[in-house]
Amino acid sequence: MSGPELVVFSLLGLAGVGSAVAVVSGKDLFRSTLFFGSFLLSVAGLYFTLEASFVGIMQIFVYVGGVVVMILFGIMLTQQEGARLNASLERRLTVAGPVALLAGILIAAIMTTSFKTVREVPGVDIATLGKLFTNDYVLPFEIVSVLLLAALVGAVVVAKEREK
Amino acid sequence: MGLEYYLALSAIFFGIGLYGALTRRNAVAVLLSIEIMLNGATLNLVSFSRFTPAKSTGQVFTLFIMAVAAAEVAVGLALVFALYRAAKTVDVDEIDMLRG
Amino acid sequence: MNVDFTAGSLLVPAAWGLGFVLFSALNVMFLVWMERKVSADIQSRWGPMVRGYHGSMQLLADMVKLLIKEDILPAAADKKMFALAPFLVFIPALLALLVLPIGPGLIARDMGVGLVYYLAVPSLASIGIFVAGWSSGNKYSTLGGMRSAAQLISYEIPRSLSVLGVVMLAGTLSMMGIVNAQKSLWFIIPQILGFLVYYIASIAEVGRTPFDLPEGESELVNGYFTEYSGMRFSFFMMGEYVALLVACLMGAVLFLGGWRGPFGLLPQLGPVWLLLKAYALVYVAMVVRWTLPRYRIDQLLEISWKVLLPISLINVALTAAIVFVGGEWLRGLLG
Amino acid sequence: MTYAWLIPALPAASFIILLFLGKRFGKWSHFVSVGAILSAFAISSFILYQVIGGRGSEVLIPWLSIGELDLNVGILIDRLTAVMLMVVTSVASLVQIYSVGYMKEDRRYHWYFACLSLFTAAMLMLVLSANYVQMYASWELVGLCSYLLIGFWFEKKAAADAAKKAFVTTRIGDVGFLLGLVVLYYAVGNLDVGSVLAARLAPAVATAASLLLFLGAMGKSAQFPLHVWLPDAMEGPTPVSALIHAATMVAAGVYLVARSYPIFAASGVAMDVVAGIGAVTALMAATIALVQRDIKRILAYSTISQLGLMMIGLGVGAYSAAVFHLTTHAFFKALLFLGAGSVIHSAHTQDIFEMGGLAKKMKGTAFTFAVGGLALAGFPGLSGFWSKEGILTAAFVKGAYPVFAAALLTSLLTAFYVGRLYFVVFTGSMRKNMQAKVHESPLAMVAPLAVLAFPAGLVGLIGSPLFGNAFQGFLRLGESGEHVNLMVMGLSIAVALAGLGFAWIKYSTGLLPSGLIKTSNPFFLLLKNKYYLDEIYTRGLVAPVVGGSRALFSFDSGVVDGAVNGTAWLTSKAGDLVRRAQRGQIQDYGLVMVLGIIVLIFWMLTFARL
Repeated sequence: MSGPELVVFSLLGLAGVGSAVAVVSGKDLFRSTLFFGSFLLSVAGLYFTLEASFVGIMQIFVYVGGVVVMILFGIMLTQQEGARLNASLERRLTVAGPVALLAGILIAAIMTTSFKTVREVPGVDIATLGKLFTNDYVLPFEIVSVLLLAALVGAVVVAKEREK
Repeated sequence: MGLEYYLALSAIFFGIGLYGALTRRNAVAVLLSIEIMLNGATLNLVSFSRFTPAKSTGQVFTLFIMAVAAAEVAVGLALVFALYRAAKTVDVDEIDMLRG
Repeated sequence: MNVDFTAGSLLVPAAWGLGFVLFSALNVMFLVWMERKVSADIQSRWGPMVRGYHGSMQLLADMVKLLIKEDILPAAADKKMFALAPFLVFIPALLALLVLPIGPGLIARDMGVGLVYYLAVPSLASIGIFVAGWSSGNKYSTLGGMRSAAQLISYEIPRSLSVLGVVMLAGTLSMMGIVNAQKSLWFIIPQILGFLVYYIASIAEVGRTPFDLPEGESELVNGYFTEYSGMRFSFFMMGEYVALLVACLMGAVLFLGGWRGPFGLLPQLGPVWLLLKAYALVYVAMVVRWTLPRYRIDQLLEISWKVLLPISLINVALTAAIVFVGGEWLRGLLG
Repeated sequence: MTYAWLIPALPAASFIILLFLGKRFGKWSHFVSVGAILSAFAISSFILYQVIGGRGSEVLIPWLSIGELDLNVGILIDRLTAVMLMVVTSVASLVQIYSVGYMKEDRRYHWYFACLSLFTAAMLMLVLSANYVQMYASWELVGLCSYLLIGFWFEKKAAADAAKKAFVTTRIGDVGFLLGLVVLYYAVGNLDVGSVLAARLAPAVATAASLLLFLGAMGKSAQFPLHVWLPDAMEGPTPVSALIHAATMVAAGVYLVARSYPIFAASGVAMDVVAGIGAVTALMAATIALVQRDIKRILAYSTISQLGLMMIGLGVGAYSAAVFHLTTHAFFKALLFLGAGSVIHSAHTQDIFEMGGLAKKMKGTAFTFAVGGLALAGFPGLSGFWSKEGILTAAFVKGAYPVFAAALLTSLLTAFYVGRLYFVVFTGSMRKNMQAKVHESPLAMVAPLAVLAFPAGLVGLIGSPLFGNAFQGFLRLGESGEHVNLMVMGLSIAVALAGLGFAWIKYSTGLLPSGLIKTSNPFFLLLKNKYYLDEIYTRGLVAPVVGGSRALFSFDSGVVDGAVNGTAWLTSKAGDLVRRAQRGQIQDYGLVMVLGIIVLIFWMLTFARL
């Protein structure tokens, strides 16, 4: 990574990590969700630095524009006064230890592994992606579309108020 | 050498999300944390697609994961609504109807 | 990604950013004045006439008034969020200008996924609206915010689908590419259905009458910005007008040939043509606003799901059929 | 004669019908059961007619095959069967008719008739059995029915206890029966009645088998020392007592010995044991009967005593005389019991010394009771006289003088206690409190008495020398019975008259001072307490068994249950412990998963380095 790239990566990474920490530790759910939005935008930025602009755009389109708004709806509709958001300090510490250990192991493993990397894989254009979707991955593509339909119907059925 | 940085970052994201999923008491907050974990994973995939010859499969899968995540959030939120109606709370500590 | 932190390369984006801000500020001023005049015309009255020629300086006076007004912070408000919300509404609209092709080769950033960018970024305003409604600590505001978000989400779908036909005909997502593809035929002709859906959905997304439910005065006092006053209020105003302008500019780019004059006339006037086309669309929107009554929420959602969505799907299917059957002929036609 | 299966089938069908529909029939239930038993009676009569005509049959149907053991079921009809069928069906018919009046007020009316039908059916099946296993099954069924009927009024503790006592006591005999069957099976290889009786058994085997079978007979026929259940069985309804004593239950034991007579005859020891037990039983029961105050108990002991006489007859080889006595006894004992029932029904007491002078109000009952009593006492000319005569003669001729003496003494005592019973109950002055309530019983009760009086009085004639011992000749296929021994007959007449006369003097004339025998007399007390047999059983058998059971129970509840409960406790505690991990909190599971993943990664890094 060249210097400027490293700067951009560090800024986006710091923004992402900071947002993520805010998401999982904040006392206010609404703000957590907004921080989740900024986390997603940071990740989208990382996608752009990875020359995956379509994925980055979709990240904004689907995640920020769709999922976050949907979650905001969820918060609005299930909001409770004075509900505690966090587990007890004891529990948080209990969880933090193993999770930090796991992340540490992962990072150590990543850093000590030498990957067979190829520099400068040219960014794929959308046409190539589209061809992949409609040729190599047409079956998963169709399955995902069925899944989305099922989720649509299922969500409506589950969330619908039972008529007495 | 950039791949390791991205992978390490995704591992950190994953860990943060995991921590949140295990400590948050609100069902929606748990959902958020799980999404963070998912993003860690997808970042991983996209990084590999950028730095390894397996061309753009990672991006394709990231897009699949996004679609699945959107479906997951929709269904998850529907469940949260149903839960809220049934239990009048979304506190996962208080929702222990499965308790033996 | 090629990042370049040299002084020259940093200057260009800075210049673009400044240009966008100035451009939108000027246009907002003009649009507000225009709106007042159009409404007055429709209602058979004069409108502002005192300040400047035919009241053209009225908005400056209004600005001064808003700036010196007290900035009220509601006691129940979440102060940081309350302050943040206007920017969250204003900035996405502004960011959309990033992919606007102004003239041949004249574009801030010609992304390969430009069209998707345009579809994705302005919709982030819904989060700002949500934040504004929620942070006000007022149930009318919250309800207004939720309504607005629901409206935005539901109209995003037909809007996104409506431009698919354009993409199919142009064969690219790049905005520049789309303009280039309309060299000989504006897409409004083969994509009349898509255009209508896009236009209606855009008006709804911007939240203008007859789709201005989120701020319906008679039901929700003034929607999500009830509690806002002074400068913060003016930001919402600006955000709304910028969004309207951007929607119309993009409509012109996508369906009316962008900066191209009719029949290839006066190509030197590229940006002027674009602005003229956009203002034509804005004028229609204003006439619609002052002519039609407001819809009910159920009618609003019904129009989205039961009218616009099927139409846009039919449009996609028709376009796909045309492209599939007459690909050669079409390519010849489009040059 | 294949239709003979109808004889047990009809009452059995009646039982099933009443079992399921009895509640609906209610007070009309008896039509089903009486109809069934009368039909069975008619068929039995026809079969008797055919058997007299010289026909017999044995039908065997393979039933089941267990290894080497092939079991058949079937119907065996010979002369003994025909006679028994007549006795059972006729007595059962009359008892059932009588019950219609006697049980009228009972709220389990239909259930009573259902049990009675089943009882009769079981007895008929027993009599008709062509296979010992089949017979054993019927035998057990008879035991079950006696349990149900003796304990019919199970609300009364005494009735429930008596039922249990009868059941348990007879079970002791049943075990003997079963073991006897095992011995027979090993000796013969087959348990069909025909082939078992035809087999030539080694003397030792015959002795073992017959003694074991006799153990069963002792239980059912209330022979000493297994007789203790019978007096207690008086807790059942009186018609049931009549049925048990006359035709069904107790007759089963005698029938078993009579049916298996060839086996017994093959073993001198067995015959001596049978005769000896019979003598002891007869004498013991007669002496106890002398001092009893309860009308039904007196009759019960007389039954035991008479059964003892029958065993004597069988033991001394007077097979036909014994069966003859069984027949005559069935009639007059049924008559006596039904008469006693009639008395109890109207006097509402069972203590004879609370009665007196009942003959004035209950002429029919008194007369028929007198007939039955005289027959039992061996009054010359009546049926009991002739049948007892045959047994006495056989004993004397055979030279079994101790047995003969015991039988003769029994006859004397019998005549005395019968006289005592009759005179105390029916003659003399009536108690004040009795006068108002005593009345003659309804026709449904008196009519069977009247009907029964004829066979009770006269059935003996067919076996008397006057008719050439036709009955004995019929049973023994033409061979006539013992020749008349005038000396025995004279002795018999003398003891009967002496006993009756002494009773008359003692209880009717008042010539003897009333305090002649002190009630504190040890011999009197011994008799009154039935030789303390119940107490001996209680102390000697029941107490150790109960004590041992208690010890075993405490071992069971302490050690065995303790181990089981300990296991359960341990399991539940372990469950509590494990349950902590199963809190229903997904986040906890997630944490455990994280730990598991860490462990897995370490494992892979250390041992499975890729």
